[in-house]
Amino acid sequence: MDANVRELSYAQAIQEAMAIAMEADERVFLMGEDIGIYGGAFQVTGDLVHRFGEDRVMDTPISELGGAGVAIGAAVTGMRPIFEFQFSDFATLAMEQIVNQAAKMRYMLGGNVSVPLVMRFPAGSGTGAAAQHSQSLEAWLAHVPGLKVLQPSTPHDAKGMLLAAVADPDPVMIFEHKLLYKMKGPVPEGHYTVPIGKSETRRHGRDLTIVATSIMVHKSLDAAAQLAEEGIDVEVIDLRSLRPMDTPAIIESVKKTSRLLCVYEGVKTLGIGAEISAAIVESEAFDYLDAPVMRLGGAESPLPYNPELEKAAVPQVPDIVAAARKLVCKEA
Amino acid sequence: MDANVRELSYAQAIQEAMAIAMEADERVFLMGEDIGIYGGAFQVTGDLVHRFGEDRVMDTPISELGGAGVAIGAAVTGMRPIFEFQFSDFATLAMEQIVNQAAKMRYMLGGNVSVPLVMRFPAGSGTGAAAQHSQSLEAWLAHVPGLKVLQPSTPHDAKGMLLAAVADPDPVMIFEHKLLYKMKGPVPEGHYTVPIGKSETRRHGRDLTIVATSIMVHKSLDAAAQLAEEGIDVEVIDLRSLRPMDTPAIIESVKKTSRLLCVYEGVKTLGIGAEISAAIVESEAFDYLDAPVMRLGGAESPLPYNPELEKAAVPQVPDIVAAARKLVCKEA
Amino acid sequence: MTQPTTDKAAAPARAANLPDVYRRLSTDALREALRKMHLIRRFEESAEESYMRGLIHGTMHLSIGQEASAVGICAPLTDADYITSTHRGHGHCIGKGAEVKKMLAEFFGKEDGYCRGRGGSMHIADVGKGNLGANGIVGGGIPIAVGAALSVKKQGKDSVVVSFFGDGANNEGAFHEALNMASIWKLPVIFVCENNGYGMSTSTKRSTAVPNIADRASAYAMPGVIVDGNNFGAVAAASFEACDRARRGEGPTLIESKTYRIRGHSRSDRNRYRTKEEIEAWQARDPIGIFEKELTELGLITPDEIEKIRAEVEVEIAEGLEFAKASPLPSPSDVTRYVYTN
Amino acid sequence: MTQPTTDKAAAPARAANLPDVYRRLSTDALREALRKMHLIRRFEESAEESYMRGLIHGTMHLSIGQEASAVGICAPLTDADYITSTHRGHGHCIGKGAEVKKMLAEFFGKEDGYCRGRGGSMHIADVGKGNLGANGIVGGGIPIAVGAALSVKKQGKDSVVVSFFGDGANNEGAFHEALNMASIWKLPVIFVCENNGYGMSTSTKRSTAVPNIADRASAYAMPGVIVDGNNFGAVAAASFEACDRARRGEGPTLIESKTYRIRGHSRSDRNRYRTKEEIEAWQARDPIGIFEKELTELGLITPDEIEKIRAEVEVEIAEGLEFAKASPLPSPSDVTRYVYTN
Ligand SMILES: Cc1ncc(C[n+]2csc(CCOP(=O)(O)OP(=O)(O)O)c2C)c(N)n1
Ligand SMILES: Cc1ncc(C[n+]2csc(CCOP(=O)(O)OP(=O)(O)O)c2C)c(N)n1
Ligand SMILES: [Mg+2]
Ligand SMILES: [Mg+2]
Repeated sequence: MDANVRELSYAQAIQEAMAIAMEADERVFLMGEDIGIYGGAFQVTGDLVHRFGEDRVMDTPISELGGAGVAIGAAVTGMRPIFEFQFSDFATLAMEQIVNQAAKMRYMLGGNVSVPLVMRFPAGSGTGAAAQHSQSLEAWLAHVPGLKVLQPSTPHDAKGMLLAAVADPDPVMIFEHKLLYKMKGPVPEGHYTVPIGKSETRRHGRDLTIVATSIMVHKSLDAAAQLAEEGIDVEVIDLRSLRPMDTPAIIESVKKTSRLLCVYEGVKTLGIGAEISAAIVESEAFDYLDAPVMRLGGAESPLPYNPELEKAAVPQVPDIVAAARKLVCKEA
Repeated sequence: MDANVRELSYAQAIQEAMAIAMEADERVFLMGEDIGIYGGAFQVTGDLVHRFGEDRVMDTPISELGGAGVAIGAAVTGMRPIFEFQFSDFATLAMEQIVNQAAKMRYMLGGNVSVPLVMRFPAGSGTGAAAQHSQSLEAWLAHVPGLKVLQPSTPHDAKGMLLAAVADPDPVMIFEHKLLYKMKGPVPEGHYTVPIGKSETRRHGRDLTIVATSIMVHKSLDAAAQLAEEGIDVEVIDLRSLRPMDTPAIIESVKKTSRLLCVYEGVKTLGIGAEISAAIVESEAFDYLDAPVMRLGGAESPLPYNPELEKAAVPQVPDIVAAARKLVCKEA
Repeated sequence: MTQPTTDKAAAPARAANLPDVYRRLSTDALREALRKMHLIRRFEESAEESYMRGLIHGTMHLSIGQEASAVGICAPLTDADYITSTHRGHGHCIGKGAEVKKMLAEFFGKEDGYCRGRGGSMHIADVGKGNLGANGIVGGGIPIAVGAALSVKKQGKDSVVVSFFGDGANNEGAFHEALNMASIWKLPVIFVCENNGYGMSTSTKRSTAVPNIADRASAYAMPGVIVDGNNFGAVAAASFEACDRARRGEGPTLIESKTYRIRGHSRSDRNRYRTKEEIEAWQARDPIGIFEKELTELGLITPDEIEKIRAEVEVEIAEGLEFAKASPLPSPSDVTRYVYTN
Repeated sequence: MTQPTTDKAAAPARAANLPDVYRRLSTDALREALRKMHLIRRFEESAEESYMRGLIHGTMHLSIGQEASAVGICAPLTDADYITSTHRGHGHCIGKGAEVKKMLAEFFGKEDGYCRGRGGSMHIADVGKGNLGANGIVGGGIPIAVGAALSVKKQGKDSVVVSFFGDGANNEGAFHEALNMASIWKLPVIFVCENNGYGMSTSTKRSTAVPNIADRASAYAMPGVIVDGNNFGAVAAASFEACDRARRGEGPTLIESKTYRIRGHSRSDRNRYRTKEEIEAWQARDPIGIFEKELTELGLITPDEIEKIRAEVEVEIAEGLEFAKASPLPSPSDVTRYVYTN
């Protein structure tokens, strides 16, 4: 960290990244519902429309499928759109364009085009918005070759990964947890990138590796602090990039700790933790495991409205602490 | 098997199931593109329109999102629609209705409705239809609480599972591999059901458990026959039901064989094998594992058109044989 | 039970210059409509207050200013008819006959709520009265309504289905696909676009290629009717006509009800996209005031009777709040309950 | 490179009673159009033959009978203009200037194919000529075309974009959303619905609420033009007009080109949904025959010249097949190549 590092919120960091990208490259523009004068449902685009005008901060009609297709068409013909879904849940309307077109176009055309497209997905629960506005669908997209899928957990990474995504020639999908938008953290000024495909170890430890995504990184760090008091030394890896996934880093960590816990908010079954677990078990790290790989994921239910039910539907710090304890005791 | 068992193709078995369901219950009807006079893109509905009329074998416009919504609306108001997607790839257009509405309606409404809906998805590669007509997207839907997801591998199960699905009060998604449609097998006459949530052990063995889905069951059985000649005794479990998943049966098998290989056609990363692996590793079976759980899934690419590339993109018998050998040798 | 009373017999006894639609509704039914409009208004105001006091979480979308539209459309409907509603669905829910106490209990996240606290404002539903639910997905309810209408037709009932949606929803593919299917299959469904001028911050002028949503009806070969959505009588008249058409088996109608939401889009709206003058101009056309004036002028209600309605509504809301507060919370251990039927 | 020659100067020298559109195309350009129509026809016939001989796998959708539509629409286009195409896209591809040898190599699944054997018939594309690709998803290319038009506008180019699609596609939500956006943003895009009467087995009468697809243009405040899709001149005239409008910045046009596919929908079609009489009636209106007759009558071509075109086309196809056969197969180990750019 140098002198040019300020405290920004996660939303501000993303906004700054978009501004920098638009300043640097006039091919970059923003599309989405109510991202102009309204500033976006979560105020991520904020006042950018005043700075860059309506042509570069384009409000779209409520047409997610068509809007996604427009972004793809613009991307393959020389522009660099950044498309905001108002809620990631609405990506369900655009899966055709994202998965059949954006992800596959380069391949189907034998490498003759690239699709330099960035899509942003405000995701996750915790706002009382119930089942259709709280999903974590990143695992779907991480299942799709042709896409790159990111889940930054800090303002620093939110900015750096967005700038990496804009520079990337292929479609990059970024899942942003709504509860992180107001979280503050150090963010360097100016242009920098956080590499796609690299995890970050947020805490070093010897007894147990936790691989967490998005907001669960913070919950896992809280849990790790509690566990430290009990003498359990946890390593916390922030996965950050789901596709490609930084398997080597996790393998190294597990070789050291011999225990692995995956913590994620998406539905447990076939959520990202399933892949982490399977990939590690398949690797050389298997021989180092002293306990089963465990997963803490979202409940096998839609997200409920009632706040206590809603909390019960996703892993909380005490759940992580309990799981970690259980894992560490396994062998002892 | 009794006297009333005939050899039917997988497509015929499904057709018979639909006819039985429509005969028995006038609430049951079929919807889909070109399922009437055309008989369906894969001739699954065949001549049913002549038997039941256009009102019960309804051709829809090419409107997958709207069509799915219509089926849902009919289901919650007293009908029992069976909706055919012409190719499972087109479900990308209807994910909103399937995932936000059908899967969640009962929950969001506090249990005050049920959505007795069946959807059929012709899936998989091998027909040279390239990237947008060859996908295996069952893992997406298996990630969604509120849905039940089936993948029958034989004519017998295709009929029995469809009849179970029609009788089920909740939305049931059935993935049918296109290459299986012409496969023949014994099918009892009349009404019977194959329970949702139960796997079937297709071959018993001591050295290795293979859990396979859909067409991979047959490839795995072929591989098992080859391996038997080498003295490797393979157990082959046909998963059949992805959500709910028959984890207990797999655990029992792994306790016996100590080795697990998952074989599936969907993209390897976050495909159904990821869940099988993670669920087993998390279970008591972990302590019985003598080798890493391995997965053979689809390539990390869209499905290519060229037939040799297309074959290279999904597991083939020799791949299964090689993986099994490797696994069995691991410890020895 | 709210069955509309359509006593044609009683009508001639009333003023001869009665607007046509009034002849299809008894004086009691008209007063009931006014009561519902007041109930919606006060319901939303008190829900808003509870929200600000932290008793309700999440977000909510208020329909204050749109009450005539909801109640007018529901005027011809019985419990055997269905509706699908939207994120801005409180008015539709009450219009279709829901009890406010169960709605408030839902907003409070309680077990006695319509959705047992699982749905909240955005999924409020009263299936018993034929309300298949609000919807968090813009346009999401439109094809479902068409499916319900298909059911009705298949089952040989003479019910109708109303699909409420906003102007913003008319640019969703679901709108297009659903209207086309309803038309080719001549289904008994009424598409009601409550055009309040904006989809969130985006005016219809900026989002929609045609000046009126009803202009799109011709693309589906169905009548497209524009009504003053702040005038109960005008809305109800259009609804009766569309219902008659639907019940006669002649197929769907698209009604565009021009109205305005006085509040912001949701709790987080900073109201940057419209002027105070515009809001005030619409406030001056308050649907409740307009309806009260009309009923009074026609001699169908007295100021005292209006006062009585207001007072009753206050009691109903107050009792509803008590009920909601007293209702038990769901147990967190029940989080996966109601996912499947069995 | 196929740049249309629009020699207004040359026109007066030709017959004075020339149809208007012919004045915008030189005699050479008209002959080139005829050549392309022949090329499409023979290309598809020989692809079909190769398919039946097992040299091509998968499926294919032939546009035989629709050649005037593809070539007529492309008549005003240059390599700087874009198209998006459909599963029935061979004609569009050739119309936009593709080389048949690379198309055949693609169908044969070879490395020299336009898509290096990864795409096949359903994803045939010639990006260098502005063809952004056929599409396996009905309606999938329509929003992409709108995006390309947005690019063109943002980049200040005067290119236009043509989006081809079928009558069946007009009931997809993507159609609706795309046309609306193109209209509100006044983008230089031309929506070309090739209405061949059926989406697979489903007639437009059974699938679509309005008799003409062009009737839907009014829902997007754009011109809706119906042309005889089997008449090159009529199609080209509509295309010129729509291109002019687009280049003037006046926004999109919807052209409905009424035509017919003579072959089945795809290789698996048992043709149960239409009559022999219907097919024969359309065969009698063969677009190539109509165009040859017109050119001959106008004195713009002689029978010998037509024969020469046919012979050249035969050679081109034959050479193309040789090229395709000789081209190397992709290596199975390259299966994950071209997924990502780097
Ligand atoms: C598919 C989808 N896209 C976007 C949203 C976010 N959103 C909620 S309400 C709304 C505006 C809807 O406008 P309109 O249909 O006119 O209804 P109104 O709010 O004016 O009643 C938007 C964009 C959503 N809920 N669903
Ligand atoms: C989204 C989608 N739904 C269904 C299909 C299957 N399908 C392929 S072509 C076709 C018919 C298309 O009809 P139309 O748009 O009229 O084009 P045509 O085949 O007549 O040229 C159908 C249903 C598809 N490819 N994509
Ligand atoms: Mg609105
Ligand atoms: Mg067609």
